Amino acid sequence: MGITAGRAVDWMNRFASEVSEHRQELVRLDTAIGDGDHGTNMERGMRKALDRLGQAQPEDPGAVLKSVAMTLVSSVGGAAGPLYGTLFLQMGSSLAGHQEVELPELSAAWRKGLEGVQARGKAQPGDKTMVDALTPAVQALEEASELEPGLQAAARAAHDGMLATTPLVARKGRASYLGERSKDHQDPGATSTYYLFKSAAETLAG
Amino acid sequence: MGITAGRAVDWMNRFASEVSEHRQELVRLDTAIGDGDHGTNMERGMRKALDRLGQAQPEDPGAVLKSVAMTLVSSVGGAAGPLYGTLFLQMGSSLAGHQEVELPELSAAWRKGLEGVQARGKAQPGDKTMVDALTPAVQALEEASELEPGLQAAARAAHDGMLATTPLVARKGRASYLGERSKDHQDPGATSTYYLFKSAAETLAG
Amino acid sequence: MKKLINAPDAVLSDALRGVQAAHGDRLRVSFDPAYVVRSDAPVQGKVGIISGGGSGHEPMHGGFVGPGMLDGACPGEVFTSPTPDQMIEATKAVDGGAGVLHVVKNYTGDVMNFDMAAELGRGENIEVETVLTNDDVAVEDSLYTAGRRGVGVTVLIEKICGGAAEDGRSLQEVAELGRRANANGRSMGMALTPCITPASGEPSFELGDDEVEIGIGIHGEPGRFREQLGPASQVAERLMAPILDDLPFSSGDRVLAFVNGMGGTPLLELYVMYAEVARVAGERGIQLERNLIGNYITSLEMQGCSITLLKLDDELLRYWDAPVNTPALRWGA
Amino acid sequence: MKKLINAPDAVLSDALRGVQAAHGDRLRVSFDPAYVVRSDAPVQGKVGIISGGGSGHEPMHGGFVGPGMLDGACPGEVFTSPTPDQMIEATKAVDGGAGVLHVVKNYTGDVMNFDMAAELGRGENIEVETVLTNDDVAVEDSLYTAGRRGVGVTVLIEKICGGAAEDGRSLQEVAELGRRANANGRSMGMALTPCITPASGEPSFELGDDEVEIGIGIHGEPGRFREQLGPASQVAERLMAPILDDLPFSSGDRVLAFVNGMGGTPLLELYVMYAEVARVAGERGIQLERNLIGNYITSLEMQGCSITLLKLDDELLRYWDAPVNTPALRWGA
Ligand SMILES: Nc1ncnc2c1ncn2[C@@H]1O[C@H](COP(=O)(O)OP(=O)(O)O)[C@@H](O)[C@H]1O
Ligand SMILES: Nc1ncnc2c1ncn2[C@@H]1O[C@H](COP(=O)(O)OP(=O)(O)O)[C@@H](O)[C@H]1O
Ligand SMILES: [Mg+2]
Ligand SMILES: [Mg+2]
Ligand SMILES: [Mg+2]
Ligand SMILES: [Mg+2]
Repeated sequence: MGITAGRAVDWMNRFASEVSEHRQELVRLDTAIGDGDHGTNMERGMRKALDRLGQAQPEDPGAVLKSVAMTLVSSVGGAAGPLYGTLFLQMGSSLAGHQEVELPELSAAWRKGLEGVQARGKAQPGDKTMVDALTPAVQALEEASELEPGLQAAARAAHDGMLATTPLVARKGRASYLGERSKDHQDPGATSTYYLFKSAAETLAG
Repeated sequence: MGITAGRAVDWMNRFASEVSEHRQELVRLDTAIGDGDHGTNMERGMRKALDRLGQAQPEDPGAVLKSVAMTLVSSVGGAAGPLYGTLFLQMGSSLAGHQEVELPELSAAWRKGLEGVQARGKAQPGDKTMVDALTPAVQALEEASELEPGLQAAARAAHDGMLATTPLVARKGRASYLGERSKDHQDPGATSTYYLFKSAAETLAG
Repeated sequence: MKKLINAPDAVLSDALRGVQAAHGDRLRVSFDPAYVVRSDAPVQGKVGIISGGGSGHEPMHGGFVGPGMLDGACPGEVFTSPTPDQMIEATKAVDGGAGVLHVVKNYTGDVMNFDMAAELGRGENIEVETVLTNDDVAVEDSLYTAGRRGVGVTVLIEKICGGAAEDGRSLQEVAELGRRANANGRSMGMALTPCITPASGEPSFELGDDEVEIGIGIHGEPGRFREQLGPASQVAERLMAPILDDLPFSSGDRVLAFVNGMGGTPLLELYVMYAEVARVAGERGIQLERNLIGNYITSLEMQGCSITLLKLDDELLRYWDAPVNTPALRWGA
Repeated sequence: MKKLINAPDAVLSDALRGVQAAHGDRLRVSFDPAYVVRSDAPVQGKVGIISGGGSGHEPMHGGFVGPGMLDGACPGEVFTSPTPDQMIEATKAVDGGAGVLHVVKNYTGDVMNFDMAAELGRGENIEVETVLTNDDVAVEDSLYTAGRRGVGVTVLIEKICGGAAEDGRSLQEVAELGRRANANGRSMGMALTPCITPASGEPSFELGDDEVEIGIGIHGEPGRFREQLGPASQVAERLMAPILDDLPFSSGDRVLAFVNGMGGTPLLELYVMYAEVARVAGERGIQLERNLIGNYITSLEMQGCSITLLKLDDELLRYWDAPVNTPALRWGA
């Protein structure tokens, strides 16, 4: 059985919970090398996204992600609003028309999402951004042959990618203003991206 | 031998040193129930007063005090400027014409000075101001029959008057804004007035 | 203590150098004695208006010197009233033959120094009138105390009297107007943090992490009491209640509301406060006809605010609205 | 955290209520999406100008809405850029048929949100031009990074473009003028203290008792490095050197000097700083033709300042001097 709209909603619910639970952590990470709003912004956005999902009840997974995308774009602001908005918008478009989504469609959608994020933000891997968690995770999913282990591998890869941002000097986003001082801090956006993959692994398969 | 102009200058020198040495104490007392500038203001004023005395070299004690008065009025500001200015101005006028000053002239001058302070500031004893140190000290001097013990009695009385301000509720000056909260703090102006009498006892007699 | 200064005892003269460099086209700066007058002073036939007070309350008073407001200002050392010679020189510099008004905030030091200036200045043959401001309802008013402090209403009075003087009104009329504005104005302030004077280097009082000081003045002096910080709505009610009770203001009154920052509070928060002030006033049927929001009478870097309400009549309103052209307050010019 | 607010997530809407209550006669406030436009918007035939950015920088941008400056402003959450729908609605509200200029500070979030607004807004048939401000010399400029931040010059550009738009200049001309001003402007900032956002409740960085943070931006982010606090003269030299080297400014240049407070620094200290800025400029033969001193682009209650120098030409000067009538900047009107 593939991923239904209900599953997609579960995913978003779980992601919202993770963000909410780790709000302080995300704020703290963003205070160190940014402006301290990443946790608050993502929490506000995901709360509104769930509200809207509850009202609109989209019929397929693509529509779920598009609805979330639109809400994030219009309520998060900052860098994360357009980036997560673009990610979900591209994923949603890629999945359009599929009532149930299988691994190949899902990894294609993630790839589109990643491309969207990079088109929007111009970040390369190694720039110390969410791209550093996204890139290896999407790759892991593409290399998988089954959904459940694929999602788990993706979550692990996102986790590794997130940790790997710590020693980097930021070249994109607000942390880049710190130059060398951005070293030795984990990137907040890569951290929230890890929670997105973790939530996926816990909700989308099985 | 009575008090000469040179003695009066010694007195002012000593007073300036006392104020300077106790600047932080006066600031701290004024921070608690005022605006924290009493020590700084008195120090600035007395430094300038000494400068001016050095240049003008007044010929009698009255002229010394008048010179100090004028400098204090034009450089201290706040409440202390006019009050100490008036004190010294009245004392100076009272002593006008005397090359050497004996106890009777001195206590008369102090009385005039105290009256001037009260005319200027409208404070009564018990209002938690410099008047609380001045009043008993002047009285002690008036009751004395010799200069040296008289000045020492005056310094002791000023000291007691200063300590007695602690439990009082202020009714005049900035401390009065605190109402009941002005209790349990020693008045800064009464404290500097004690140093004035202490300096007198140490320089004017003997 | 961390401050953008060169040395504690150079703050006043350094700041005056800055004023001269920045506003030399419109202000004339004297360093000794220290005062600032508008560059075209004295304006012949116009009542001159000066004020003065300790430094650390900027933009008051120097920032209010210019056409339509003050002719001159005498800055003292930080939180220390200026001295009589500053006042005399400034008075002479702005006297255009129609007399000079002294706007004096009711503090012992300010009052005594201005008194001495008036005494010493009698020989100068300049007619001087004094308006004493004492709008702070945090302080009990009594014959046996120093009385209420002059705070926020001072700014409004300087503007209103300035407008009247520019309009050619006589010294008596300008003074009467100032006294009426003072009688119609009430203020109350609070602090979230203390301030630190350059000379002392120490906080003016200590406050707990969730405490506020209610009934503060503008010299970093402690207030009447402290309490838990509540939401802005509650702070506004706390400050408005004694103001509204004291005058009393009543339904239908037209009022100028002045939400003043103590220096370190973001403008964002002052607008939050203004929303609450407008709400409380609205609940009493009081119409906020005009407003002023910002840092105008400050206590160095103190965080907090004060609220001033001024009951308006047609004349007060007219002179409030009149053109003004100073570094800190400007409209219609 | 001690703030005059009702709740962290209500700050923006509460402050907007305050703006509406205070300036309802001259500004129109929309709460959802959040934006503020001048009450006579759209002005037919005039280029509309909007800007936007996170809240916490007040008076920027809402305080600059009015004749002669911005037609509209979009406030985001504190330190968070606003969203595309705010920008689209504000753009529509100020379009008088001559196109709309977006003044965008160069931050990843601001740029991306304004980009999305432009994309999504293409269907609206409104001609939009963008001026990106990036004057902060504390940040290295490189193709491979996010580039320099937009700071102090933004205020000056909004004023100058506003003057040109009021003068009937075309969208292209107004945009070109804005870009020229940006190319001619350089800034550098420093902090004595961090700030605390309502949402996080924690200081944005930690500083020792005698340390300052050099090269800060306006979002409470740490700067490039920290060092011992020296006298104001040294701080001014520290900030001026990279500014003067970067453009470079040279003897005989006519310059606008903007000494900006970060929100919590007393005006007294800003004037001390201005005296030093004037001295350093004078030593290089640079003429400070105009100045602006005060809290105009802030970081909540942060103590510190930034210096902006803008090289003037006749046209920039003319539009700087042109009348402006906004809550925070007003002259000639
Ligand atoms: N150009 C970019 N490309 C990809 N991700 C980026 C880019 N700029 C910033 N980010 C991500 O956004 C995160 C910060 O998001 P957030 O704090 O919400 O926005 P802001 O920086 O505007 O306050 C960073 O940790 C980083 O992962
Ligand atoms: N009306 C008054 N009469 C006599 N002494 C007064 C009066 N008001 C204030 N003082 C004295 O002045 C002292 C404060 O002086 P100072 O701190 O220099 O002035 P300010 O209060 O203006 O800052 C008080 O401690 C008190 O002793
Ligand atoms: Mg952030
Ligand atoms: Mg004092
Ligand atoms: Mg004082
Ligand atoms: Mg942000």
